[in-house]
Amino acid sequence: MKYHVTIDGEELEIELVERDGRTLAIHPELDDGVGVPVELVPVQRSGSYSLLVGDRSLPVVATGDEDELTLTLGSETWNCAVVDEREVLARAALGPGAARAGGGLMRSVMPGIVRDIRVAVGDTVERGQAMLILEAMKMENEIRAEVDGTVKTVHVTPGTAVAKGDSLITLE
Amino acid sequence: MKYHVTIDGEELEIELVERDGRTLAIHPELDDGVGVPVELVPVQRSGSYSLLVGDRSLPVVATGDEDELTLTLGSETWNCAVVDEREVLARAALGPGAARAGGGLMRSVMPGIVRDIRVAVGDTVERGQAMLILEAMKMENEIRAEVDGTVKTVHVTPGTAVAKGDSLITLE
Amino acid sequence: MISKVLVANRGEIAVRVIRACRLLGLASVAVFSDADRRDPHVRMADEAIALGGTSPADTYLSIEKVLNAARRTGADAVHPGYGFLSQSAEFSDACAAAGLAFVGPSGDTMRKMGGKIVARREMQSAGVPVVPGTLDPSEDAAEAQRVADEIGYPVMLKAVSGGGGKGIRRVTRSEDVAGAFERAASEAVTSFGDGSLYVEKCIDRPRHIEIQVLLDSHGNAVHLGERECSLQRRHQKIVEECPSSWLPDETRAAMADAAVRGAAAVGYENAGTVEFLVDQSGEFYFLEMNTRLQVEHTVTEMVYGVDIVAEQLRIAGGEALSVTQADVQRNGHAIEVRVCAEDPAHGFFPSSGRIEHLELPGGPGVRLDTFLFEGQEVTLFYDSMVGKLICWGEDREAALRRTRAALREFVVAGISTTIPFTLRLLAEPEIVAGHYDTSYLDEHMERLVGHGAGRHRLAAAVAAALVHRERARERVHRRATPAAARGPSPWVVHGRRNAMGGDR
Amino acid sequence: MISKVLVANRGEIAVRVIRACRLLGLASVAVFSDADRRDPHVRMADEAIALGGTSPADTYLSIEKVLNAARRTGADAVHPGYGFLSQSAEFSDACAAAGLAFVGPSGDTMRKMGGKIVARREMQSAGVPVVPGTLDPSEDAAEAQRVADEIGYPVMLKAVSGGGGKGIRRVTRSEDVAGAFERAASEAVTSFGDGSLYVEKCIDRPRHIEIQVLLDSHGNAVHLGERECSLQRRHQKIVEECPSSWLPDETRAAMADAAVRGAAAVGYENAGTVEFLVDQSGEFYFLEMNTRLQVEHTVTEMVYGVDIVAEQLRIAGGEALSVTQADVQRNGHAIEVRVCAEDPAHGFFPSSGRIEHLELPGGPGVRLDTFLFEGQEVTLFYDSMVGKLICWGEDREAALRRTRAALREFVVAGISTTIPFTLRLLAEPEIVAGHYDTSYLDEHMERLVGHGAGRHRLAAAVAAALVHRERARERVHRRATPAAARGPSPWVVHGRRNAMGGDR
Repeated sequence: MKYHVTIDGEELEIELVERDGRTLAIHPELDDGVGVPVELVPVQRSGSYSLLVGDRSLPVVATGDEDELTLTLGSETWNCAVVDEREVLARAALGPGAARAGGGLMRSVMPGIVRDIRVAVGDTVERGQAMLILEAMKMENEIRAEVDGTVKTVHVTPGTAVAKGDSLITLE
Repeated sequence: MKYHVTIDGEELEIELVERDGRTLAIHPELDDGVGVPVELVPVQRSGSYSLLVGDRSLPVVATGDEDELTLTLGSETWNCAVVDEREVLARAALGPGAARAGGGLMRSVMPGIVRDIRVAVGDTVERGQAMLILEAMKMENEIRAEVDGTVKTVHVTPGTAVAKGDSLITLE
Repeated sequence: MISKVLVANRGEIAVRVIRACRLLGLASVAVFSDADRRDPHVRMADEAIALGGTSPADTYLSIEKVLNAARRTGADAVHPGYGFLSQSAEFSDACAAAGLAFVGPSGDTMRKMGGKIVARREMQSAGVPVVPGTLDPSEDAAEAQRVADEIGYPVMLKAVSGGGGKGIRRVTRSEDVAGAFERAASEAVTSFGDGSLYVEKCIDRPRHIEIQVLLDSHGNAVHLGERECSLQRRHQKIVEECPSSWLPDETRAAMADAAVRGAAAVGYENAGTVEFLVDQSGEFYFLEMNTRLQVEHTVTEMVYGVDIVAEQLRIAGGEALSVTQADVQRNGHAIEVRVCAEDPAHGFFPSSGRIEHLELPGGPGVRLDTFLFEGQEVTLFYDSMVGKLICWGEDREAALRRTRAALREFVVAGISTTIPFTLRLLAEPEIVAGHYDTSYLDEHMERLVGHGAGRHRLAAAVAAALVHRERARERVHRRATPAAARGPSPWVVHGRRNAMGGDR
Repeated sequence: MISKVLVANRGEIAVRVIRACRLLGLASVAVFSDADRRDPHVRMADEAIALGGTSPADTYLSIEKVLNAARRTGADAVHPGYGFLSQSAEFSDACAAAGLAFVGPSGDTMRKMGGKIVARREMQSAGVPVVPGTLDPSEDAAEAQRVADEIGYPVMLKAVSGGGGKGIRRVTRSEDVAGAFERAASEAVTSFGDGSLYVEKCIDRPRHIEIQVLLDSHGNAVHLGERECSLQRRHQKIVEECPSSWLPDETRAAMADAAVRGAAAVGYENAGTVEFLVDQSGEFYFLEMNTRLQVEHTVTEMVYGVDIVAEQLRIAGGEALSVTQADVQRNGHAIEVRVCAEDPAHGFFPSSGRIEHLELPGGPGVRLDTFLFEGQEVTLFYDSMVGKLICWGEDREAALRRTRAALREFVVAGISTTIPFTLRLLAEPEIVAGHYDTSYLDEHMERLVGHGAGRHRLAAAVAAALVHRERARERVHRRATPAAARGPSPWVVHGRRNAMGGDR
């Protein structure tokens, strides 16, 4: 089975095959694409695993659901979107369309309280410009534009308590 | 509701009552029997709690099932058998009888392998006399008689692998 | 002598104080907000009192509630930790009035040394060099701008009652004073209940070096050398070390002398820290005095072998210091890393959530001061620091290597932390060489917040595919089987397989 | 110079060696039995090789399998830890023959010093005092009895290849020799593959005090003072401290001198420990030499600030010691507590099972060397020691207080451990005063294995009632509600309640 793993903005195709009761992982950068025996053993209910890739040993912690995993390996954390071949085919059958929305929508990366809004609908903003002040943990944090654009919608008002992932401002 | 807690061989009767949304524990040695507010808050899924008895704070870890709990408080571990009033009444309704068996039955307190048996059926043994050698963790451990008596049954033979709680020898 | 200490704080520092109480055989009382009911300081203390409420103002900042808890439990001393009421002269006075030993200086001393402006005057008159700047608070932005124009840019705007990097802004141009003043004052009101600010000249590329002092009521005064805290982000210390990687011996001696002299001049009693800026030429300037225990006291403890919190409790109980200046010997090197619930990849935004998985480092030279536990909900109510890792080595290189090794062992899943960021930071050649000043982090931040070398990226992708496969199989299995007939999950089976069989 | 170290061991000592590899920037290779696949040493090492099998003989004792793993991974050094192959001269030779640096002495040196009888002869000729006894192994019980009758009772029967308290018996009467011989020989065969025993005179109420030595290939030899290990149960060390609570300075100096002289006389290279019995008058007798790293090396590390495992790796790589005798200074006091999966209330029977809950101590002066994790299955395949707690203090009293405080923080649920027992032991007035010898534990065992003061008995009963009520309610709730409609369990609700709301 082939797995499409989107990690750090790049999509990698990993194939897992069973041979003689072991799992081999196939990818061009793994042993020249011949395949390497891999083993993932659950250690704790809380999502920790021991991973062997060939003889290499790595402690892994996986949180999140199976499609959107957060993996911690050797102190680095990666967000991985995973789909397998079957799921890709199933989605293709549903037709194209709702691929990935987003674009100019800025979401809150943490819960907090909106203290000040520095832009209004119709304003032109440059990448890096402060648009909003969000307070959390006793610090005031400036939320800056991630792209150049025009403010299309402001989803919050000063005093709004936002959760992680809530929409703040849409640019276009 | 009253709870009968057998702890360290002694039975204590603890009454828990709800008053103004709080739980009071009543026992003659707690605040002269007037009752003390108690609060048990779960901390971790693994069975750890924070207990307040009045203002006294104690970390508690509870393992086992609700009738036979193992409690760790302040580095001491206690085995507690608990029944509540309702259960006592229900059992009484079933009539007396199967109270507590046991007596001269010696069970293994750990898994291991029986290496040697020093007694035979019919032998008279004194309290403290070595009856059996059990090997575990590279050590040979002597299993000694807990009471004076006569060997009625030997449940194992040399080489038997026993689990914790398995019957070893019955005395009478 | 004291016998029961109320700890008017939370988090790792409350745990730290309870540990010192246990060392000295003193009983401890915890207080807690509704959000902290399950926290380690509550579970570790001998007694625990609910303050009721969750906001700092309703709980750890409420002098009335804290004193009521002390009265109710019969505590005879109060340790304020750091933050919260630790620098409140009013609280120190209120404890004294209630007959409680306050573990810190008197209200009068705090007013002299805690208020930054007054402290500057006091130190100047004790012959300690200070940073050029105003000797009066600026009431509004316009006045601050006038003063700043006079001193010359860049300048610092600082909260008179500030600390911990809050209520502080660097300003390089006259026209930016107004905006910076507003934000710093607003932060200062939120954090310290006092929005007044003062203006100070910026020292160019300084080192932040501080001297730990201990003074008892018997006239004994001891310094425990210096700590270097130049690795700062937004004036918030991130990594501290003892000794400094760079400080010349004569400067160290002169600074220690000035610190003890300054503290003695104002009749300071208990543990305190005198902070200095040291410029490239080795000139040092008094910055402020922290009239409380500091977060980074740990590195000094590792190197000097003195339990600073235990000394604080001894002093508060009227005992003499357990050590003299001749007793305290520097031994090796220690580094402290602050572990914060923040996401460096997103501007160090505070990260909240449940601790899904936790692994703590250990072994030789590794000390951990934390209150994290698996299943804990990290909230945004309080400071984002969730723990401190302190590593000792026979020299700076060994301490750095230990720290990096221990950071690799330290796994916190469920929230973002600064662990990976710090690991990259401590591998920077300039940091390893000890060539850095307070501007280092701001100048090199961009490189440090990325993913680094991405050594394990492919392995992470393989792991993701394997976890996906495992969970998909489990889901299918769960759907296909009624709950009662369902076998145990794979990890339980694996565990059982490992348990004792008779097949040895 | 070496670059990749295969760690031929498991448990806490494998973790310890991997940490030293990281400190020195060396790659590490773990090997593991089927039962240990999930253990920390496997997860921490850079590479890991399955040995296949579970019994020690099939895995960690298999020279062939271990060397194959080294070959496969390109390791250039092998650290044997303690136990298993660490004292096998054959293994040391095999490593050398395979071109691997063995982290320990050569096979020849081991044969001289590892075999207890030969070592006694070697030491005698180097002028080191030895315990009176046989200089040849006793082939059978009858011969041992004859020798013992000659020396006079009490005597010790000891395995020639023994260590760690196994294969050793004290015999007080001639008629008991046969039975004791049989059991000790059988244990020795199981544990060391060699059932030969020797006979030694019992020293009356001795202290067990040992000297740590380090010798490199450049002719440098350093001692790191002594460790006292007199708290023993069945000749198994339970608590160790550095320095000794009692040793006179002249005796210490004479013992250190004898240890270095003896080790140098046999051309010893790497870390080793020379064990002595010291009688009440201060006379000392060579007991045996441990030609490997010892469990209790940690207390020496805490007090002397030397990483002994890192020195071992340096020596094995042909480097010189990083310290000279003049460099190493004693600083404070350290105590090690061995935490064993044993049930003191049932004769210290090994306890196996799943670790249901785990809380680790921390803070100043606390070091933890363990491989425990929540969810781990503790099996009976290997040694029962699951971790070591080491605490430092500026003096013995502070170290003892820290140890007791840390033991109170150390919670292991699911198996029985020796933690409560050790806590009671370290509160004994005689132990606090430092008045004890190797007979202490046996003489006072009965008092120590009970429940102690039972301070929390009533609270435990209250907790039991509350847990019973909570679980009964949950059960009823679960029965009454279909799974999908069921609300979250109380602890989840509590957690959520603590998470961020907007109500700050």
